[in-house]
Amino acid sequence: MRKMNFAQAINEGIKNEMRRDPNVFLMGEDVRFGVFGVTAGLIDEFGEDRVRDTPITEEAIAGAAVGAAAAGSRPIAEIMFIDFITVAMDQIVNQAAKMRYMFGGKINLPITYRTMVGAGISAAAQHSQSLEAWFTHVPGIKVVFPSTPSDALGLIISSIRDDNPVLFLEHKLLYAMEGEVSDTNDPIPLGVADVKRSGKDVTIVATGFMVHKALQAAQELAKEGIEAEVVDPRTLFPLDKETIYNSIRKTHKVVVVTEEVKRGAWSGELAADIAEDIFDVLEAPIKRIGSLNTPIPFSPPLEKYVVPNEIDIINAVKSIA
Amino acid sequence: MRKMNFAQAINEGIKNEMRRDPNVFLMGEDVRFGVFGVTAGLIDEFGEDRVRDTPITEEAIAGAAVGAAAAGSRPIAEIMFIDFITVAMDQIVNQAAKMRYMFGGKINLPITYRTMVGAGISAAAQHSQSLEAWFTHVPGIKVVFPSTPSDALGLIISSIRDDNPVLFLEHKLLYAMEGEVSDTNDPIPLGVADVKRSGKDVTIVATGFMVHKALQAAQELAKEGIEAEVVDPRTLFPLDKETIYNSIRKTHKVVVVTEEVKRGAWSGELAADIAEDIFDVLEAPIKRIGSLNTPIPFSPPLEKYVVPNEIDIINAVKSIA
Amino acid sequence: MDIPKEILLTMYERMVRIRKFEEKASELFAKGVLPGFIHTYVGEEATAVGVCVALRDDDLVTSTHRGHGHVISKGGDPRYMMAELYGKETGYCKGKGGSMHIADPDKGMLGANGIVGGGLPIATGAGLSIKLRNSNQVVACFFGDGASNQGTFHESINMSSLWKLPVIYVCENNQYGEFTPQKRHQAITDISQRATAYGIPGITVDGMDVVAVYEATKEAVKRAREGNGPTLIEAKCYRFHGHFVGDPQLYRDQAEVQKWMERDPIPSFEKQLLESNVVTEEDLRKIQEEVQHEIDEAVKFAEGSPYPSDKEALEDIYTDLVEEGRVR
Amino acid sequence: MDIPKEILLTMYERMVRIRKFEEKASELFAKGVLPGFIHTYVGEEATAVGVCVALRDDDLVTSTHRGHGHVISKGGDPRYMMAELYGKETGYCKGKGGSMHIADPDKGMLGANGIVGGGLPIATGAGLSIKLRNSNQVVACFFGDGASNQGTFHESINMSSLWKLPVIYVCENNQYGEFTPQKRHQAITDISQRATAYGIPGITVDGMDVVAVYEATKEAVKRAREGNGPTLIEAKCYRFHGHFVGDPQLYRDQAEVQKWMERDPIPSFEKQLLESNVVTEEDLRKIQEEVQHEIDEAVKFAEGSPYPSDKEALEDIYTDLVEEGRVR
Ligand SMILES: Cc1ncc(C[n+]2csc(CCOP(=O)(O)OP(=O)(O)O)c2C)c(N)n1
Ligand SMILES: Cc1ncc(C[n+]2csc(CCOP(=O)(O)OP(=O)(O)O)c2C)c(N)n1
Ligand SMILES: [Mg+2]
Ligand SMILES: [Mg+2]
Repeated sequence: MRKMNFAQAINEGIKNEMRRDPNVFLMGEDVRFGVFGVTAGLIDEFGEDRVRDTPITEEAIAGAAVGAAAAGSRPIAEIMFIDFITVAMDQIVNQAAKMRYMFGGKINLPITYRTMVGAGISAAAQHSQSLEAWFTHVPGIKVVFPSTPSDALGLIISSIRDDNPVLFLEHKLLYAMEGEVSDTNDPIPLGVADVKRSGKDVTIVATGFMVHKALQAAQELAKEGIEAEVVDPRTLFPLDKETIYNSIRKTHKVVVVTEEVKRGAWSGELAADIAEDIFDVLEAPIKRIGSLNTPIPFSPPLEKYVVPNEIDIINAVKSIA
Repeated sequence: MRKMNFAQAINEGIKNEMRRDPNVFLMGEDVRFGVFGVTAGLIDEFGEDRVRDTPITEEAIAGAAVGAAAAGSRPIAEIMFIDFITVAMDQIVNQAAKMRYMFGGKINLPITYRTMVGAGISAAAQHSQSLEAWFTHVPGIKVVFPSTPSDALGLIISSIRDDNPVLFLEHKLLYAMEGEVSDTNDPIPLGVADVKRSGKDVTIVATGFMVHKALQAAQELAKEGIEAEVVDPRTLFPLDKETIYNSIRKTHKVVVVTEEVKRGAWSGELAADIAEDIFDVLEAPIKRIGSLNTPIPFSPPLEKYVVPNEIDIINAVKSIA
Repeated sequence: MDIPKEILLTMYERMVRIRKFEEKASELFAKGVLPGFIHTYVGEEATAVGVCVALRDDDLVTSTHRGHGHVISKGGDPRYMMAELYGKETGYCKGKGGSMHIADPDKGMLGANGIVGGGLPIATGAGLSIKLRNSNQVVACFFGDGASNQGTFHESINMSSLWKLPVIYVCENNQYGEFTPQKRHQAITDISQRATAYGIPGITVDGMDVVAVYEATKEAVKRAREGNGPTLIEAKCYRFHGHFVGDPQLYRDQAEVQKWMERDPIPSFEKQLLESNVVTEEDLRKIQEEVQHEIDEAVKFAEGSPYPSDKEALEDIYTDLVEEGRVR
Repeated sequence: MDIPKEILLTMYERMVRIRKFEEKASELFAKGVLPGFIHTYVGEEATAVGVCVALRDDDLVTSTHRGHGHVISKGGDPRYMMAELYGKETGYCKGKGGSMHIADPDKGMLGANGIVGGGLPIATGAGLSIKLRNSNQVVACFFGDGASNQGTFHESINMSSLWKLPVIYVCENNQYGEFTPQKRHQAITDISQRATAYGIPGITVDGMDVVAVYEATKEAVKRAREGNGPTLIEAKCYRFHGHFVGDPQLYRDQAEVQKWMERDPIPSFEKQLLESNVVTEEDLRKIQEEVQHEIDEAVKFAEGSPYPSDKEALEDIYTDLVEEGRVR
């Protein structure tokens, strides 16, 4: 096992796939340098053609990925902040995700859309969103959301190898996080959740950066004798419901934690599925934690107030434990 | 009371507001004729300036509405099919919805975005979507979804008078539906649900065109002695949870029916809220009905198969009744 | 005309095939046989055919909501097209796409598109892939005058010109975007002048003249294949029918339509062919008859084909996952 | 220069105010006092000031992520700006917007914008409202060279030219979009030539020369107010600092930066003013001192102001609804 940070793990995964398959290429705004340095250095090995700086035109980037994939390449297209994906929705939602179906299966679109999500750096309302729920609502695209360097490495590799459009989410507060990763760049299959902590009293399902808040909360709760199981789905679609449901079958209680604005969040979809599929095993209301229903404010104390934290999780668990 | 169809009711509401307030104007692609004739004839009374055909540039339309509202007008902007809103998301989500907040309350944006949703006419994957869930996830915008001519009239008037951005959804299969409407063009406040049928055994919450499927199902169920209460929220945000919850407190059972692709649908948000807020009154799993998790197929039998119908609702009710 | 006879005949045949296909489809639609809606290419045949005949078989095209003409021009089979319009299992897209989404990747046809302007970034990306894979293909990207105002037009051609991608952007200026005449959707007359904004050649060509379109495309293809980047070709043409079948056309005079119909690209081309003694009237009649037969057969093929089964609805979303069906 | 002295002095003062504001903000940011990130306008002062001084007070502007210069040019108050950068309750946006979202509607400033190209449709819509309300205002719409490739540029100017809206599109061509030089994001040199695509006048002006920018804007404003529609003005300029404070600037030579710095718009303008005997060195020093004092006061104001209370986070989303807070 090697140690590297989350950003380096993604860089390593991309490098691995670009070495392995000459059809893989990377494009995006200033990818030669890379936001937070994620893609830095790749240009030295692979050159300007395959590590391609684009104009600031996200719809063209997203759409060029569709066309390139349709013509035989395997693009990795970066949309710098997920907030900017708003200008590229048609190409991702109406073209990339639907083409295979509309064409009766006549085409494969192996595209990896990488983008950065999340609050926490006072980047305000247009640079801090978590919009994953939009995409889990769109048949035809997969949604991947790693929380550790090891998962990031294994999942970026699988995403690039996948023959379908994949939206790969990177939380900006995770980039600097260090961790051990596979020496042999092993892929982690999409659709397999990871139990990040075992416990018997309550299940906490958390995604992305919130996995770490959930683990912190679990540690605190353990001091008070409550053993929380923390499940990280890792991919929001395909979703490993069995691992999640099995945990709830054991604990009978669940708290779902995501950083999204709570109203309309992906966490609601999961909670709704639980309430439909395994209602009978539930012994308490399904708690959901998300950001308050506001745009993300700039001012540090307000941003802190709006985004969920470990205390919210602890309180939620206690309210049903 | 007068009789008119759903399309005429919207036309009437727009006309009413354009007469009442010279700052109200309408713009969109070929609005002088109007898709399905909804806005037909308005140009004769109000002229080309206030009934304004635009180029086919939805992002500019959506953004021009933002600028016009910021400068003192009250635009009604039409995005012909909600599928095309994908090219206008930035202006709606990042600008219209967030500007007031980002600017500390310094600006009001009285904008009504009208758009058409839904399947049912073999218009295929890029002209048949129901994407309301995306917008209920965005703080700063209201989402209105009428199911009858009377509601359409009262709600379009309130939407235009509202000082906030409102997304007004029109289901294409409803346009031809006839019904009685207020003689005096009375507004219906946003955020007030309507119990479309009373019942004691189960609550069916349904939206848009699905309200009518739910009513049909309820009629069938009544023959078998099951009395379903059908609640139409009419506005998805603000949402009248009290009316919905009170119904469930009475029936202890709920089925949520929307036409959206089920995964990630607005119906999940509602189900999750129910499972969190009034878990204790529930006596059965929360059932959810939506379209299958596919793009909408063109072929009539396939489209029929994918979109929910009254039999699905009946089966869902029976499974918990 | 120093164009080989074989090519001229292919042009003629494909133009006739488009015309007859569209007339049949309109008739069937008007009768209520076909579901959805249909945008016909009648009147614009010279544009698609002139462009596509200048391409190699392995070259690519992207298309629009008005895509039938592009499919046929690239060599598509009317049987699978017609079956698709019927929503039948034997259609190009197994009935899942319909008129607005016909694709024939084997023939380089990357799909019609229901989103106005949606094809431009896709064509651009296909051009990028060609360049990266060094495959020496080119892409022709069709779009309308209305689409030339969409943001995708601008972003795509900027990207293409910057990277010198092998793409030919073909603007079918049929004078209207839906019900809106060009002068009410843009303040310019020649869309080709937009090429200036990207530092690439832009030319306006008579879209009713298949040979003129062909020649202009040849030139652009040469440029593209030699690595000199994209060209913007504006083909001035006219759609003889409504925006969709059933459109009452309240927005235009019949006189205007008549004027353009006098320049119908098919009889004009016939005249050219006959005057230059390339073919006889007999040859032309034979082609017409053959094509008519083919279209009639296509209808029979479509009518005789089954609808897709319900489970088809759940397939082809992903390469590796099949959704759950009705039983929840 | 037949520009009234009063106007010349306003220009000078605002340019100095921008420079000193940005230098102070950079210093505070580097020290870790300010949260978020900051894009400074240092070096580009002549562009915003030249444009805004040619406007009336009730005219409107839209801005970009690099908005401080636009706010000051339109008469904004450095105290509320600085407080906003600190995230304080007394800031322009009560601390909810921050550097990238400062707005001052009372001064006609419709807001900075975190989305590259996001301001163009908004300016266009403001122009439409002006036309509909017959209010005889104009709108100046600022955006960068990078933004000139966005779809919104194209859609907005097309719409504006079609409807002859009173908008002046001001492209601040500071040679870079983030870390990418112009020649690697578009295949043209003069962005003004894009005006051709819309049939409107396009001019390139020296963005380091406040008087030149002012004169060009005056002309465009006149055109706009007389109902003759939009103009595209490209101001060639340069950002002296990094894309954001802290940017290591690996993408450009210091020599290039030096070359442009020799044309620093503030000393050049001082020289012009002195040579034409409009002012004395003493006058200029006085302005500089006053502005410096003002900026120092702005910092004190910001530092002395409280942070917004938690409940502020829940307000201003809607005019009539307040969200629920932490207690669920
Ligand atoms: C993004 C989008 N906006 C609007 C429409 C509705 N629509 C379909 S075709 C059309 C007109 C397109 O005009 P043009 O590009 O000139 O093509 P033509 O129909 O003339 O071939 C419109 C507005 C659409 N399909 N997609
Ligand atoms: C839609 C969008 N894409 C990307 C970004 C990230 N970004 C912020 S500023 C910038 C460069 C903008 O360049 P230009 O328009 O020339 O303005 P300048 O920074 O030079 O003033 C980029 C890419 C963004 N904020 N919005
Ligand atoms: Mg057209
Ligand atoms: Mg720039």
